Order: sequence, then structure tokens, then C-alpha cells
Amino acid sequence: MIKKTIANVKQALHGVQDGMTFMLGGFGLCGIPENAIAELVRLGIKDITCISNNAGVDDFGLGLLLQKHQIKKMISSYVGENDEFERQMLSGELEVELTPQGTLAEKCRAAQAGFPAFYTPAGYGTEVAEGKETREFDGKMYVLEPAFKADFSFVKAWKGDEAGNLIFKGTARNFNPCMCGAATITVAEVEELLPAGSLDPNDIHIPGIFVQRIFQGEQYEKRIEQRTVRQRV
Amino acid sequence: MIKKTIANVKQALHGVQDGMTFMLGGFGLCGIPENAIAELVRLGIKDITCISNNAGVDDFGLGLLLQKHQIKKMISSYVGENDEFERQMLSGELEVELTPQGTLAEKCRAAQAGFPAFYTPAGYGTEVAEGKETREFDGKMYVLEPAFKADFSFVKAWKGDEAGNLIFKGTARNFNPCMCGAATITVAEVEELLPAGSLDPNDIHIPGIFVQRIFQGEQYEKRIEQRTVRQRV
Amino acid sequence: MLDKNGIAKRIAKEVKDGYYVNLGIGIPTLVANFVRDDISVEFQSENGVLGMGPFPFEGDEDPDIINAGKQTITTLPGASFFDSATSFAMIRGKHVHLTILGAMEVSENGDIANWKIPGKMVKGMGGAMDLVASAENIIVAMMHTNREGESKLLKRCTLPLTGVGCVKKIVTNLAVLEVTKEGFKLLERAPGVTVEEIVKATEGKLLVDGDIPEMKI
Amino acid sequence: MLDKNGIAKRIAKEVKDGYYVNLGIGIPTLVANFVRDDISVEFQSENGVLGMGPFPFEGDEDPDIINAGKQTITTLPGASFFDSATSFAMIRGKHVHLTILGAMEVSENGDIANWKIPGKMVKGMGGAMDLVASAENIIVAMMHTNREGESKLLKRCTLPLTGVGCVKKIVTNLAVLEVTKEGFKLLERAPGVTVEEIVKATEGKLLVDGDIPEMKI
Repeated sequence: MIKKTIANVKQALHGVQDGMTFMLGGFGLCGIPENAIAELVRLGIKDITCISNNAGVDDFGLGLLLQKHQIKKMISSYVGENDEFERQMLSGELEVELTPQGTLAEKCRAAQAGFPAFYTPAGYGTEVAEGKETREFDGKMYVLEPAFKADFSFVKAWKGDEAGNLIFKGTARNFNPCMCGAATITVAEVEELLPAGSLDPNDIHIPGIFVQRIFQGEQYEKRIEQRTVRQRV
Repeated sequence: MIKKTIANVKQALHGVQDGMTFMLGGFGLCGIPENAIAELVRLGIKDITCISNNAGVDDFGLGLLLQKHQIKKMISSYVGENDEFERQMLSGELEVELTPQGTLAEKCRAAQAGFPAFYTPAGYGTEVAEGKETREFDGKMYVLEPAFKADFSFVKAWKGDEAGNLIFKGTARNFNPCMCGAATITVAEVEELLPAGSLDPNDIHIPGIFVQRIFQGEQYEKRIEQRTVRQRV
Repeated sequence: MLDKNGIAKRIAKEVKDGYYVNLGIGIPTLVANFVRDDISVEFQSENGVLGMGPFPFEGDEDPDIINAGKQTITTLPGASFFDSATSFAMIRGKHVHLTILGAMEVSENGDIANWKIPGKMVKGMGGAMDLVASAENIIVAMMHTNREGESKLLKRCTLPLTGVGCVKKIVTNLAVLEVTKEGFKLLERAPGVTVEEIVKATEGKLLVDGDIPEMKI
Repeated sequence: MLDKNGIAKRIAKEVKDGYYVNLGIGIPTLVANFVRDDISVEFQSENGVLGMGPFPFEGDEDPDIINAGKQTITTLPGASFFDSATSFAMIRGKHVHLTILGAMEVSENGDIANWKIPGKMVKGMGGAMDLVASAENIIVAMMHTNREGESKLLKRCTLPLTGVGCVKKIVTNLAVLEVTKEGFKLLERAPGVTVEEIVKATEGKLLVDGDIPEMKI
């Protein structure tokens, strides 16, 4: 068994530098690598390019990095719930590359799986396809999208083991699995870190081969963005 | 919940016809849809094109269909353990398209996921790439491989539920997940068919949306191809 | 004239037995409340869940179980969770039968714009570009006109597109329309709305063929 | 001269701490038996398992747990199972560090042939084409000559190729060789084998630079 355990978030982020490209898992505030983000804020790493479906909210998630102007460029699919993001984007302070959500996921998966590029119908005929190669297959048009290239992937799982195997919970899974192994170094933070052999090999969502470092997050706020409930009768 | 349950293998194979293209899960004899194959033999369906990593052994798995000359063409990656297969192929009775194993898996996954084709480095510079488009990305050469098109996928899982959700066991998983939803109709046979709600939504390997019909196989021989053991001390 | 719930209610009638359905943010989300309970339908949310149920009871919210609108949800028996790549495999691979989403503009040839107003507002396309490029059946839920009373059913979209020639049907506060090769075909009027009002509110080519029935919801 | 176990034993020395390794059918499978136990290594089998252990004890065989050679196996703590697409994502994505496989022929520029003898024998390429097209580090385990005594280390392969310019190192019953731009570079002699014997058994260009040490295994 190849051990991937790292003592803490500080060691887990060893090697991060200004100007790097990071992938960050999560959908909205669900399943985001809270501890890695907090450490990136603390370290004051600058000029980051972030690949992440959303940009958090004003005061949580990637919003924390935006507040401090640590992010140079965001590659996301949706930014609707973050005023500071929209302000920085419209003012030109922040470079933004909006990418269809399925394309975003597949650009991660392509990097993970060794595909240089792929053809997707998403975005054909829109400004997303501008300057890109398009091609017809069976009478339908597709856009060629290259795989992402990133230095670090920061993902968050529910349970993990020493071998780097990961299990996600509910919809906190989202982009996290596709980002594992899609960057030079994948750092996984988990709510519960277990000895090798604790997880059933059949239940593992992401095999440890896609993960270089794993640590147990100190704490998780798991903030809810839209608390919607129904009344008990 | 959309119910996918079918009473038996007979109903599960409703609509299969001579000349169709089938995907069949399994690696060697591990994780093959034993009941669907037996029924295809019984029905005497002819001129089949089979997409399957292997072709079984002489007297089990797809070997049973080969014996009866029901297969017109095999698309496989490895046929090393089947004498009848090799004989039919070398004699020209059987058309064979040998495809690298990873390419075979991805051609299934591409069909499942709506990708028309993909670039893979596998087979570049070999006869597998003959007549195919090749292309350079970042100094490395790739071959363009189209997605498969098939009429039926026959897969085998360990547990399944009424909604068509599947869980596989061990290495009996292999090609089965990639083939789900990769043909017009996906027929899953399982060792244990459970009511909806019996499986943890977190543990499901293949969501029911990729499966049109599910039934519990009457029995499974699960023949072992190479029984290798070590002696107890 | 329909309110948001009315639009959702009318769209719910388009949902057929055995459908997997993706609901966009806003009015489309409401559609789930009005689907007949004698048919089997499963709702997919592109953030990674199939078999969505109603909102949780107070106190049962789980931050790890949300829909694409980031709302806390529950799951029904037979539900499954999966990653984003698998989710869009379902969408791109046409396993999801029906997509219902909102729009800022729709054109008479079925183009849709719903993600950006240059220089003013950018929400991002989220999963909408993948959905409209892939789904066989796309229904748009929208107001017929904007706050200034200008038509949102146009000859050509003025805003950046989300997809081209993809919209099949539109349900607005005023009408149900089908997108045909000849333009918007008026199918039904909202209760109390006249054909003239719809004609006036529609900039794109509108086909009015015979008597247009009032919709039943 | 080495036997199969000897070749496997020598190759085992190439396996480094922290490596994920894919072992082909035949001699490569034997390598697992000889890897030092003070280093951490995980074996991947392309049919969908990472963390393979030894063969099961008699009576413990599970038909659902096999390796790519269809042999019954066990798993070690930290193991995982996955589907074929994920398995080749590991391989194509260069997450597997070392591939060890057999060959019928290798050429001096690193081409390899191991899946077909036209008109005579066709096993199929299995996962070999994916492995050799992707792995950073490929070691071939083979006999130096065929049964007729003809060299299998050639100027150019005569059989249909599995991959081009991909082999990095070769361990045969006679020698350890590196594939360089100038040809096969002789690194080590098998115990009791002379340089002359190796020269004679090698059809492709062979570089012999200085004293060639006898291998230690």
C-alpha cells in the first residue's frame, strides 16, 4: 500500500506558488475543500487561476480568495450568487472564462484520463465556441475542447483512507471525483481519515492512485446556501 | 421512481433480431451476462455483431454463440483463450475487429456519454490506426476513434433495484458499467434484485437512468477460467 | 394570464410517464410540485442526483444534499448520487428525456439566450448549454414580455446565445407555443388572454391557425 | 542464463518505492513475487483492480476477483475495484508508473510486437496497446531468441506492431538492455553469459561500452 497521508493542511499545500493553476471541487458551497481554501487565504498566494464550477459566496468558499484579490482568473460555469465576483468581472479586475458545466467536468476528466481534447455539442453556435475548432459528426455539430492543465487539484471527500481512496457523500461529490488526478498534484481533504483496509474496495469512488496527498480537515462549516424546507404537518 | 423490472430473461430479450449489434459485459468469464447469453443461444439469433472484450471459452460464455455460428463479427481486444474463436477467425468464417482494450472501453463510454468520437494514443503507428485519422496534440500522436453504436447492451451486476440502479462486485465490474446506456436498450441481469430504496444512493455504481430493463438471473455458474491458489502453510 | 405557478402547472402536463426530467432554476423548479402522481417520473439535477424528492422538513436539511439551485432537498427511494462527469453523460447521452428551463429571449427558429447581458449581468451558463445542445425535448418557461413590456419572443435573439435551434416548446404567462420551421405556432391561450394580446406581445413570427383554445390547467 | 523466475527477479529490482505497476501476462506476473518488501508498491490489473495481493488459499477463490490473466487473486488493504474505462484512465493518464510486459519482438528504436503472427496466431492486443502508448516507463520481459535460436531483438520488427518507440528497457534470459537513440545498449550480462553470446543473439544494433557487469539478482 502506498501511503498518501499528510499530517495537516500546511504540509498538504507544500509547493503551491503564485501564478499557479488550481482545480477546486464543489458545487456552490457543497463539497468544497474548506481547509485548503482557508490555507490558500492564509498563505496569501497570488495571481491564481482557479478552475471551479462556482466562486463561492461573498464571504465563504472561493469568495474568500476573491475578497483578497488573490485570484487572477476564474474558469467557472456559474457565478450567479456572488456579487463581488460579478463586480470584479464587470470591472475587468478579474479575468473570467465561462465554460458550460458539462464541458468543465469533462475537461477535468480528460486531464485525469489522458485525453488531449474532446468534441462536445455544448456551446456550438454561441460565443463559447468562438475561435474553437468545430466539426460535424452524424449531422450534428460539435466543438473541440482541450483538457485542462493544472498544478494542484484540491478536492474534498467524506471518508478516505491512508492509500488515498475516497468516498464522497450525496451531492457533495459533484466535481471532486473528476478533478482527482487531473492536476500534477491532487490534495484530498476528508472528514474522516481511516486506516487502509477500513473501506470496502467495492465502495470506493476514487482509487488512491489519483490522489497524491490526503489529510483530515480540522473542521467543516458546510454552510448551506439556500436553506429550503417544508413545514411538518 | 421509474420501474425497470422485467419478469424473466425471455421478456428481457424482447426485440432482439438477427443482424443486430450487441454489447456484452465481462472480462474473460468474469461478470458475463450468463442468462442473456443462454437465451440468445436458445433463440438462435443469427448474424450478430458482438462487442465484448473476450469471446468466452470454447464451451462457455460467448463461446456458446460461436459454437453455433450465431456470431458474424466480434469486436474484442483479446481472444487468446478460445481455440474455436481462433479457428473461425483464421479460416475467415468469423469477421474480427481487434481493438485495444482501453479504446474498447472508451468507445462504450463515448456512446453512453454522447461523445461522437475521441482521440487516444493507443494503437498509433500500428495496423489498428490504418485508415483512421491521426493528429498531434502537444507533440504526441493520437488516433481518432468513433463511439460504438449498438442495439442492445447485456450487462451483469451483483445487486440491482427496481429503479435499475446497479452495484457490481469485485472485478466482475469491468466493462459492464461502460456498456450501460451505450446501446439503444440496456438489459441488466443481477444476482439479487431488490425493492427501490434498498440500496444506499451513495453506493450505486450505475444509476438506473442508464438501464431500460432489469431482471434477476435464474442461476449463475460463474466459472473460473484460471484457478490459481497458494497452499496453506 | 398565468403567474409563475400557473406556468409551472401547465408545463407539468408535458411531463409523461417514464420521463427523466431536468428542471432549471426558477419557474422550472416549481414544475415538480404539479406533476400527476399517477405517473412515474424521476427528476435529475445536474449537480449529481437522480430521484429528487421534496424539500426536507425543518431540521432535516443536509448541507451535502442539494439541487442545482443550491437548495436543500431530499431523495426518494431509487435515488442515486453521481459525479458531474456522469451527470452530463446522462444529459449529453440523451438519457434525460426532457429539459425545462428559463430564458431571457427565445427566437422564432428556436435559439435561446439565458446566461448573459453584456456589460450588465453575467450569471454564467451553468449546465444550460449542455442541456440545450443535447436534450431531444426542450421546454422553455418564461414571461412573454420583459418589465418594459417588450417581447421576449423575437425574430432573432439580441443577447448572447445559449444554444441554437433547440427550443421545442414555450410556455409563458400568456400562451403555449411550439417552435416550427415557420416560426412560433400558437397552441393555447392563457385563461382570459386574447389572441390579439399574444400577437401584440410577440415580436417573432407568430402562426395563428384557426381557433386557439384556452389552456386547461 | 536466466530462467523465467530469474528474469522476473531481475525486473523486480526496477520497481521503486511508491510505484503503481501494471504487470502483463506470463513472466511479468511473476515479478510481484520478488519485489522487496521494504518498499511500498501497488499492482494494478487493467481488468479493474488496484492493490492486488497473492493468489488465494485453496478454497478461498472468488470467481468475481481475478487479474487480467484471468487468475483468481486476492486484494490487500487499501485495494479498490473499478470499471474498465476508469482502469484505462489510470493507464492513459500516466498514473501507472511502470508497465512490465512480454514481447515477441522488440526493435532497436523501441518498437514492440506482441499480439499477432499474421495467418498463424492472433491473441489480440488486450490492454497492451494502451499501456505502451501511455506509460512513461516500459520494461519488456522476454527470451532473447526464439526456439529456432533467432534473435527477437531486431533492427526492425517483422510482426505487426503493438506500439512504436516506447520500450525503455529489456530484460531477457541473457541480458539487461536499455533502448537508446543509438540502439540497444548492453547494461548487464546474465550470470555465466558472455558478451559474445549476447552479440550473437542480438540482430539489432548493440552498443557495448566498456566492461559489462554480470547482473546481481
